[in-house]
Formats: sequence, C-alpha cells, structure tokens
Amino acid sequence: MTLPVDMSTTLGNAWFPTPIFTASGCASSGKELAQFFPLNQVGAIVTKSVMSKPRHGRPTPRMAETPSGMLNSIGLQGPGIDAFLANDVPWLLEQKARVIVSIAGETVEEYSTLARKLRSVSGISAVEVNISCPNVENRGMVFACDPESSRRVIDGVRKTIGGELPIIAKLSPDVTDLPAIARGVVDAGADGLALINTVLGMVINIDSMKPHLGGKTGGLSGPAIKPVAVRAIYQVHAALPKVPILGMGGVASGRDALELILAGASGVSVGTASFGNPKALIDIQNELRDLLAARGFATMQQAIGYAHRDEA
Amino acid sequence: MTLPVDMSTTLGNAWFPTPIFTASGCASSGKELAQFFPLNQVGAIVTKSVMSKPRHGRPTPRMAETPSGMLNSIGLQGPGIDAFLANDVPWLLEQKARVIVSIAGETVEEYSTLARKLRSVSGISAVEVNISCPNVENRGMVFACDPESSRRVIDGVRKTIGGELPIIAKLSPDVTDLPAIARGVVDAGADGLALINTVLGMVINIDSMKPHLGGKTGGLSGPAIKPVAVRAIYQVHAALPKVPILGMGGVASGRDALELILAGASGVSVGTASFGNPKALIDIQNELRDLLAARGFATMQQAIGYAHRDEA
Amino acid sequence: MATINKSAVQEMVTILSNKRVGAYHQILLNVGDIVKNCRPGNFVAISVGGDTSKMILRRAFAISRVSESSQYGGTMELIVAPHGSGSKWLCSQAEGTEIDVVAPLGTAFGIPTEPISALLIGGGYGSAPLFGLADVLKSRGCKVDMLLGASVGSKIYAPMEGKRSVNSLKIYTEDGSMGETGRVTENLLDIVRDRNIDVIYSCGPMAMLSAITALVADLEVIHQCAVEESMACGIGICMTCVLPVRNEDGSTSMLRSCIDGPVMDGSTVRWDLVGEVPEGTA
Amino acid sequence: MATINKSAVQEMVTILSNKRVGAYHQILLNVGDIVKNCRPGNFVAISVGGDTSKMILRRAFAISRVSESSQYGGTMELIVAPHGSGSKWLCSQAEGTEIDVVAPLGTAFGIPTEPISALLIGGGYGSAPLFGLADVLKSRGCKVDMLLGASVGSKIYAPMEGKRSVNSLKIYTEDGSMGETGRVTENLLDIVRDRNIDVIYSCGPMAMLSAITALVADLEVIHQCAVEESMACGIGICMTCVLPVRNEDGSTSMLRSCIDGPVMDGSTVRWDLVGEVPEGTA
Ligand SMILES: Cc1cc2nc3c(=O)[nH]c(=O)nc-3n(C[C@H](O)[C@H](O)[C@H](O)COP(=O)(O)OP(=O)(O)OC[C@H]3O[C@@H](n4cnc5c(N)ncnc54)[C@H](O)[C@@H]3O)c2cc1C
Ligand SMILES: Cc1cc2nc3c(=O)[nH]c(=O)nc-3n(C[C@H](O)[C@H](O)[C@H](O)COP(=O)(O)OP(=O)(O)OC[C@H]3O[C@@H](n4cnc5c(N)ncnc54)[C@H](O)[C@@H]3O)c2cc1C
Ligand SMILES: Cc1cc2nc3c(=O)[nH]c(=O)nc-3n(C[C@H](O)[C@H](O)[C@H](O)COP(=O)(O)O)c2cc1C
Ligand SMILES: Cc1cc2nc3c(=O)[nH]c(=O)nc-3n(C[C@H](O)[C@H](O)[C@H](O)COP(=O)(O)O)c2cc1C
Ligand code: FES
Ligand code: FES
Repeated sequence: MTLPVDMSTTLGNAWFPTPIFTASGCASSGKELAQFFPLNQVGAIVTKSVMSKPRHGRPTPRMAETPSGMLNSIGLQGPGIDAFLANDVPWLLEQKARVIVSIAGETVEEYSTLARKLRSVSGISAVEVNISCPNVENRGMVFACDPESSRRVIDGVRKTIGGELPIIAKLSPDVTDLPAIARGVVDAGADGLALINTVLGMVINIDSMKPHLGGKTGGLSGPAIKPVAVRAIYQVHAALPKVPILGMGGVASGRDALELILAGASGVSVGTASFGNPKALIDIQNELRDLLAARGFATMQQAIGYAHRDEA
Repeated sequence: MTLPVDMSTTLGNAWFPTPIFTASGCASSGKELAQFFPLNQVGAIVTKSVMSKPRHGRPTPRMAETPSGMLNSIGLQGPGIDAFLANDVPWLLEQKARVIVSIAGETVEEYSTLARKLRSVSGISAVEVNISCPNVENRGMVFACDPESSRRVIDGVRKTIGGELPIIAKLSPDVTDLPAIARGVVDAGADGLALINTVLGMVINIDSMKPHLGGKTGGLSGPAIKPVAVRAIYQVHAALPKVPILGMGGVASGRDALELILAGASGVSVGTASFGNPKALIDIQNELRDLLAARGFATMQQAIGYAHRDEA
Repeated sequence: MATINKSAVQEMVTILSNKRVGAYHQILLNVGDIVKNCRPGNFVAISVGGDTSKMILRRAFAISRVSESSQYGGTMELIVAPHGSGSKWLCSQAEGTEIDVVAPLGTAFGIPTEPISALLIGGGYGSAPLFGLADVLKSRGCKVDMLLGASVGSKIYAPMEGKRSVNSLKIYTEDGSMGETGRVTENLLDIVRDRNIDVIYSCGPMAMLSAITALVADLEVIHQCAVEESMACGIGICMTCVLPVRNEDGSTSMLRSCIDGPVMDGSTVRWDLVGEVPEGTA
Repeated sequence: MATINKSAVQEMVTILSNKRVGAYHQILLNVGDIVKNCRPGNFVAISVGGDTSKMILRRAFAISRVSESSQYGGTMELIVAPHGSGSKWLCSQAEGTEIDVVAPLGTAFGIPTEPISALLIGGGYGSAPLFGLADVLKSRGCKVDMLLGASVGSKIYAPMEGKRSVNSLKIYTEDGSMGETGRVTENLLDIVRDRNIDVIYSCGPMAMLSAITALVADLEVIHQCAVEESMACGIGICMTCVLPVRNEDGSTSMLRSCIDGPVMDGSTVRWDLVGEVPEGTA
C-alpha cells in the first residue's frame, strides 16, 4: 500500500485535481476518449487548437511514424470557434471535465478575436495560446520563433480577455533562446507556459523519393523528443522559477511524467501516447501517484522543480 | 544482381570513393574500429573534434540512453592537436583511410590556431569545423547559435588555412533560423556544411531526482533525431543548392542514408549507429548501394537532393 | 456517455493460431466478449513490437470474421499482409502470445433489411471482411456475388469455407496466375447490369475503390466501400486519417476515416481530392 | 591491423539455455570459436530488444565462464541480473533465440606466472567472472580464497561446480540471510594478512572496489579490479565510460573502462575523483 498523495495542482488561479492533462490536438475535443475513461478523472482536457473560422487543414498523408516518435501535419483542421463553443465546450462541461481551450491564429488580431469570444464563456479553466503557427503578416514566420510576435500575441490576448482566465502561452522548442521567448510572453501577461510544442521534422519516402507528408514538414512528437522537453522545461524553470509550466513532449509513463515534474512542470500533458494507448492518461496518472508516494512526497506540488534543489 | 553504382562523391575539391563517413566523436580516431572493417573501405574517417590543448572533458555519467536515441556529454575530451597530429593522423594515412579532421575551440583565435597547425599537414582530405562549442568570450553561448560568431570562426579558419583544404562548417540544429546561419558561414568561406550536430536534451534520473548526466544537459543523437536531420538538410539544400552538405543524424540503415541524400546530402556520416553495430558503416554502405541500384541510379550523385526535383 | 467508439475496448488477447495462407497470415485471436459488438467492416488496432518497441502507433486491420461458438469463447480472425516492420512483427508472433488490441472500431457495412442482390468486391487482403459480410447477407436472404482481384494469385484470399456463403466467385489477377487476367473492374458494368445488383460492397486499395465509384456513378447502385488511410490513433483523436467527403449541401468536409469510416458511401467520397485540400473554408 | 579490440568479433549466437539462479539468470550461449580468445575479466556487448527495439545501445556483461569441450563447440556463460528493460529482455529470451554479441571485449585479469596466494572478492553478480578466473589460477597452482557479498542471499551467485575450484569460500550478506552478516570488507585486512595474500582480484559495485582499494592501500598486495561504468559502445569509440586513473608521473588521465578496463589496477584508479573531472589539463 502506498500513502495517499495530494495530486492537485494549479496553473495561475486555476485548480486541477491531478496534474495529468490531455495535449492539444491529441484528444480532439474529448468525446472520442470518453469511451475509455471518464473525462473528469484527469486534470483537464486541453482541446485541439481552434481558429476563428472552420478549416480543412493540410493534405494527406498527414502522418509518418518515426523511431519512437511520429510526424504530424494536420494544419489545424477544425470547426472554427463558434461551432466549437456551441457544441464541444458545453458537452465537456456536462461531463464535469475541466476544460482548457487552445486557440490558434494567423494574425495577432485573430488571437484577440478568439480571446474575445472566450471571455464570455463560463466554466472553462484556462486558455492555452498556441503560438506555434505561421504568422501570415510576417512572411509565414512562426509566432513562437520571434520574441516580438510572441509578445504581441499574448499582449493582445491578455488585454482582450481581462484578468480572470489564466493564459498559458505554448512555445515552440525550435528557437535559439527559449528562456528569452518565455520571458517575453510572461512580461506580456502570460500566467503560465506550455512547453513544448512539436519539433520541426521531415520524412522522405524512399519509394516516391519525395517528402512523405502532404505538408512536406511536420511536427515531431512522442518519446523521441522527451529529452528535448525535459531540457526545455528545466531551462525555463531555472530562468523563471515562479512561472507555472504545463509540460509535455513524449510522456508515455508515470516515470516520464515525474521527470517533467522534477524538471519544473506543474502539470503534464499527454499527447501522442494516447494514440498508442487510449487509456494512457489514467495509466500515467496512477503510476505517477505511486512513484511520488514511493519517494515520500505527500503532495505532487513538492516535486515540482525538485531536480533544481541544489542549484546555486 | 544489381547494377554497379558509382558511389563516389565530392565535398569541395575533396573526392571520396563512397559517401559513407564516420561522424566526429563516434569513431574516436579510427583505431578502435579497424578490427571490424578496413578503414579505407569507407568514404572517410571524421576524427573526434580536437582542441589546441589536451582536455579531460566532462564528469561521468556521460551518457543516458533515451527512446531510440542517447544523450552524451563528453565535453571534448582529447589529447590536443599536437599529440593528435603526431600519433593519430599518420596512423590513419598508413591505413590508406581518407581523413577529415574535426576541430573545436573556445575562442575564434583557438580555431585559427588549430587551422594553422593543420595547414602544414599533408594527406588530410578536409577539415570539419565543429562550431557547436561554447564561446568563452560570449557568455558561453554556442558559436553555432549566433550568426556573427559562426561567421567569425569560419572567416578565421579560411584566412589561416589558405585556399587548399576544404572547410566544412558543422552546424547545430538548435537555432531559430538554420538557413541564415548556413548562409553566413558559406559567405565567410565554408566550402561545405555538416548537418546536424546533436540536439540539446536532458534526462532526469528519477531515483536521484537530479539531472542524470554529470554535465546536466547533453546532446541527443540516434534515430530519434533523424526527422530533424532530414528537415535541416532539406531546408538548407533548398536555400543553398550549390553548397555540398555532409549529412548526419540518426542514420542506422541504408534507407536512412538514402533519405538524407535525397534531402540534399552529398555525404552521410554515421555516428551513434556504430555504438550498436561496429560494422554499421559497411552495412549501411552496402544497403545504400543496393537501394540506389534498385531505383536505377547509375551514380550516387544523381540522387543528391532528388527529393527537391519538383520544387518551384 | 460515449457517443464515439461506442463499444470499443482495449484488451490483451491471445493468439490462438497463426498460419500462412498465400502471401498473408491468417491470425486467430481469442477475444472473448469483444465479438458481440463486432460488425463486418469494423477494424481492430493492434500494438506492435512489444514493450521495448520503437513503433509507438497501433496498426489497423479489418476484422475478417468473428465467431461466438468456438471452444474458446469469442474468436476473431485477421488476414495480415507482412508489409512493413509492424505487420511483419505481428505475422511472426507465435501461438499463445498476448497482444494488445483496441476493438471494435469504425463504421460497419450497412446491412439491408430486404433480400437484395449484392456484389462484393475485394482487392488483395481487402477480401478479408467480405466473407464475414457475405455470411450476414446470406442469412438475410440476399444474393451474394463476389469478385476478387490482386496482382498475383498468392495475394488472392479466398478461403474454402468462405466460398460457401457466396453464390458466385470470380477471381482476377493482373499476371493471370489465378482466375482471369485483369482487374475486378474489367466487366464490372456488365455484371452489375446482368445481375441486377442493388448494392456493391468493396474493400481494397484506394485506386480500386475510386475506379468502382467512377464506373457506377451513373447507375442506381449503392456503393459502400471500406477505405484505407494512414491512421495514427484509430479512435478519432488525431485527425491524420481524413478524406474529403461531399456534404449534402455540396460543400466538402475532411472526415476521419477511423470513426466516420472505414465504411463510407463511395459516391460521397471526393476521390479526385484525396491527397489535396478542398478550396474554401471547411 | 587492429591494435585495439584485437580479437573482438560481432556474431549472431544461439541461447542454449536460460535458467533462473536466485535473483539472476544463468544464460548459456553457443559462441563457437569466440571462446578461444576469451580470458577471465573480458566482457561481451549484447544488442537488446530485437529488430524493432527502441534501445539502440548494447548491454555489457562479464563473461562468467567459457568452455571449449562441450557438445556444442564453444559455449559462454553469462550471469545476468534483470535490472532495467534491456537486461530484463535478455533474461526473458528463450532457448534457441539468436542474439547479437560483440566479444570478447576489454582487458583481462592478469594471471601470475608463479603459484601465488589469491583472494577473489565478488559483489552480487560480480562473482560471475571469478569462478572462471579461479579455475585458471588453480591450474597454475595458486591458492584461491574467495569472499562473496550481496545485500541478500538470493543475490549471491556461487554455483556448486565453481566452489570446487576455490580453497575457501566465505559469504556475507547485509541482511544475514546467507553466510555472515555484513560486507566483504568486514575482516578483509585480517584475511589478507593471515593468508599471506599476494593478489586481490575483485569484481562488483564501484563502492566495493573503492573500499577494498582504500583498505589495502598500505599493504604490498596487488589489487586487480573489474570496474563497471556506463558504456555506450563498449569498443572505445564514444568516450562515455571513462575513469580517472593516475599516471606514473602523478598526473591523471580519463581512461576508457571498455578498452583500458574493465580490469584495472585498483591502486591507480582515483576513486575520489570518479564522477568529477581532474584539475588542470589532461
Ligand atoms: C481500416 C484499415 C484496415 C486495414 N485492414 C488490413 C487488413 O485486413 N490486412 C492487412 O494486411 N492490412 C490492413 N490494413 C493496412 C495495415 O494497417 C498496414 O499494412 C499496416 O499498418 C502497415 O504497418 P507496417 O508497420 O507493417 O508498415 P510501415 O509502412 O512500416 O508502417 C509505417 C506507418 O504507416 C502506417 N501505414 C503503412 N501502410 C498503411 C496502410 N496501407 N494503411 C494504413 N496505414 C498504413 C502504419 O500504420 C504505420 O503507422 C488496414 C488499414 C486500415 C486503415
Ligand atoms: C564491464 C561490465 C560488465 C558487466 N557485467 C554484468 C554481469 O555480468 N551481469 C549483470 O547482470 N550486469 C552486468 N553489468 C551491468 C549491465 O551492463 C547493466 O545491468 C545493464 O546494462 C543494464 O541495462 P538495462 O537496460 O537493464 O538497464 P537500464 O537502466 O534501462 O539501462 C539504461 C542504460 O544505462 C546503462 N546501464 C545501466 N546500468 C548499468 C550498469 N550497472 N553498468 C553499465 N551500464 C549500465 C545501460 O547499458 C543502458 O545503456 C556489467 C556492466 C559492465 C560495464
Ligand atoms: C497529431 C497531433 C496534433 C497536434 N495538434 C496540436 C494543436 O492543435 N495545438 C497545439 O498546441 N499542439 C498540437 N500538437 C502538439 C501536442 O499538443 C504536443 O505539444 C506535442 O505533441 C508533444 O507532446 P507528445 O509528445 O506527448 O505528443 C499536436 C500533436 C500531434 C501529435
Ligand atoms: C558520444 C558522441 C560524441 C560526439 N562528439 C562529437 C565531436 O567531438 N564533434 C562533433 O562535431 N560532433 C560530435 N558528436 C555529434 C556527431 O558527430 C553527430 O553529429 C550526431 O551524433 C548526430 O549523428 P548520429 O545520430 O548518427 O550520432 C558526438 C556524438 C556522440 C553521440
Ligand atoms: S486515425 Fe486518428 S483521427 Fe483517425
Ligand atoms: S563505452 Fe564507448 S569508449 Fe568505452
């Protein structure tokens, strides 16, 4: 028997009973997973990034398996914010699930528009701002790769949404200086950071002898990138120890989740692992609880950033 | 039976009978692999990056296995350039191996010093300039992460070494804009580019609850990063189609090597795969030859960058 | 609560037998009560490579047939082509091995309430689910004709007992090594007309499904096809497996072939747009 | 040509048997002519997880003993603790499985030319190579005493036939579940003095090797120990497995324990610096 561990966590002013969340884009809007576990048993459902308009996304093939990972190139297919708020959010709240809505845009203005729509929605716990999208106003450069664009997106969302809803800025690891980007968005009003989005990759099909994905490049996720996620979280937590981090990247077991928490994550999103195991979140949550208990932690929160304890 | 394929390749004015090379730091200085295959049967031996002075490197543990990859934190342990040139290079040349010497420094000046020592050495095919090292003159920022530092290193090496020996600048993928860095070093005089060095990562030991590696962070290599390597090579080849690329990152089979070549690599270094299979280079080389033949390529060079053929 | 993947469960199941049949492996699984919810057209998603596998995604296979009456409780049969490393791993697993399955998944072939004339068309291992379907159609009094095609004879899957449930079976191979030389589409129009086919059920390569749709476009016949797109999750959460499908209002949606398929109405699939993205907004 | 890894080869070899022995697995391999070059102290590096494995590095195991006379040609025995996923995979492989080994690797225990008094000290599975060593020492007329230690009795590996090659065997466990309660270092000094030990051969956890070195520092006794550092390649090409070793001139070098070890002279290892980096240049 293991001792009970208080698994609860917070991100800004939002409270969650456990630190295990879905990852945006890896749980659609929740309905599909409800057959495998009650959605209210996990920390939160982070919904697929939604844009202001409905969107077809990228051409197929949209995925390629890689060693211990996969590439995806979905291109933010989705119903648009209005349909999403009308259909998906109410259903999730009915399930008593905690909901973090992920938003994505092509312009600073689009993010603000999305934030305005969210402002009036009650019951959601936080907004995750996926800034790993191409900025159509800046030669398609990904917002999260440019400190100034990142900052402007978050500033716009902060101003529009008011002071209530926690804003979590989701960053890309494909940058030279991640702590600098993190500092910028926190200064602009982010309450927390989501680390990491996928790593840009490509697979070439050796039969067609062309890039395999319809969108040519894709985002690398899964266990392959876990060391990059741990490093990113560790670096950013060291630079900004007070800013809560929602960690993600290759988590497939309770051990992996613990690694991210020790590095500095207050919560852990599970993405690609759900593709291989629809009950991954529950399995990870149970294993994490046991690991924390075995290490004598009475609360999950004591473990957050514990790997930094001897730092100068 | 497959048709004979001309496997030869060039990097700048250096010619190699096959495109399969060792990767710096993954073959020491060659002697250790000679038991498993004659070193002259592969394209070239790229030696472990050598610095001007002998060096102990980083504390142990220096490695951690990760899903389909590994982290290393060797810290450029080595004998220093003088001992290296006195002992290792003559031995390799005696084996009739082609030799690419990798150099590393902590200052722009150190790289130039190393280049000066190489200038007088006959028989080596090229110099690989590993600029993924912390720049002690710039708050330890890795040279390859800063366009200006990268450019200055290559400029110094070019000026010191004269016009004979091809200079291959080895870049880090941990940057926001890889083609920009690549363009900078080519402008400064690099004849070719080596892509990619390891990706910065970390593993936390969940028993000690601290970073597992003595050096805390380490470089991620192996199949896990292959999609990042393919993307990097594809991007840079698209931006600089005339600059030869020595590709590397997770190559463990002939199929992997072919992927990198189709993306734009003129040669392929095999690193981590040799740890799991001491004869990896030979196996990869044979498989690559068969794959090229099966696709009707009469020469390996026809396949370089072939995945770009329908680009605008 | 669940409205999607309604009867799907994840379970460890045992391989009862694994036999080579031509180019394929016929794998029989002891799946217990799962069979109760399996319908022809549904598929299973299987973890491959064991605990230390670098393959992180499940592989999808059509349920060839299920049986409740066997000595083992419910059994499920799969017909697996050793294609890449995942399917080869599965084909190499011995009797007694436990494998991790999620099943049943996806849509099923629509079963008519009246005794219609059905034509079942299978390409390669695509014939696998058609024999189970034939059984059901037969039991409803339908007339069942079948056309199977493949590049070579070893890729025709047509088990003895399966042949019993069909009124006629015609085989085509491209190299002529079995049956007639050519493709299943060769005399399709004649067959449909001559036999007064009401519904075509098809399963096989996308090019075959698309060709069938085009051929019968002007006929009254219904065409239910089981599509095959690369799937990362198989349960609707990843959006990788989408196909362009025409909506009633003429617009096109990218539908997930794992939950809105694999069985779809062939006439609604915009085969011309597969691998592209429709114009305009979704 | 080769000066390093001189007799190492890479080969697929067959598992002849795999038995549980206490906390370990005793694995017998049919390795053919490889045995000819194996010396006590050498190790093998084994690929784990099969073709689709996410584990890309080999695992190192001491060669416990080899035999040329068996019915199978050369056989090699390993004693494997199921520790993490790689060693557990190895322990779960059935008889008849082919595994990929590189062997023999590393340095061997020095064998004296005169009939000396030797004390062999093993910790946990560290006893594995000591029985093969005892055989060789015995055949050279040496007196061979042995001390084995572990946390619990199930982690003492001391096979019947092995006991025959030693003059005395003393067992220590920390929980007292077998032999005496305590550690192998308990009465080490007395034993060395009373029995006029000339050479200590040790294999086991680094802390044990370090403790032995410290205890015998002021004695004339030679201490050959087989160290165990994390190894990525096992053949000297990666520089991950280094240990700080004192040179004759007093300076310290970081030596690769895979090719300059695993057997090293305990007195030259700078145990105080393990996990650190020596001051100054190399
Ligand atoms: C609904 C459905 C039903 C199927 N039924 C059968 C069946 O009954 N018998 C059978 O032999 N095969 C069937 N397939 C195809 C089977 O899923 C693939 O052959 C298998 O996934 C290939 O995996 P691999 O590791 O062997 O090949 P790899 O090429 O190494 O696979 C790499 C990745 O691509 C995906 N992939 C590759 N080929 C296909 C493909 N043709 N379809 C979907 N994904 C693919 C894999 O799932 C994997 O993620 C079906 C596929 C779908 C979608
Ligand atoms: C020269 C030498 C001889 C050895 N002899 C034996 C023996 O006879 N019997 C036995 O049971 N074990 C022996 N070991 C230890 C054995 O190599 C490890 O237990 C094994 O590598 C663990 O792998 P894993 O996948 O089970 O564990 P994991 O912890 O999952 O391994 C992860 C990584 O760390 C490395 N690693 C983990 N523990 C060790 C360790 N203790 N030593 C070296 N590398 C490690 C692994 O090689 C792998 O790369 C020896 C090690 C060395 C270096
Ligand atoms: C198929 C797929 C779709 C994704 N879609 C989104 C998305 O819409 N918005 C987003 O912020 N991240 C998206 N991600 C990134 C994940 O949320 C997560 O950051 C990343 O996959 C790393 O975590 P993992 O390794 O656990 O999957 C997607 C990832 C995958 C694999
Ligand atoms: C143990 C180890 C040591 C390395 N040392 C060096 C080095 O000294 N200089 C260098 O340029 N790259 C070094 N690298 C990086 C490799 O040369 C290569 O760029 C990288 O590992 C990716 O290739 P791979 O996946 O085939 O290993 C090292 C890599 C490893 C794994
Ligand atoms: S396979 Fe994931 S949504 Fe269909
Ligand atoms: S393990 Fe690679 S050098 Fe020793």
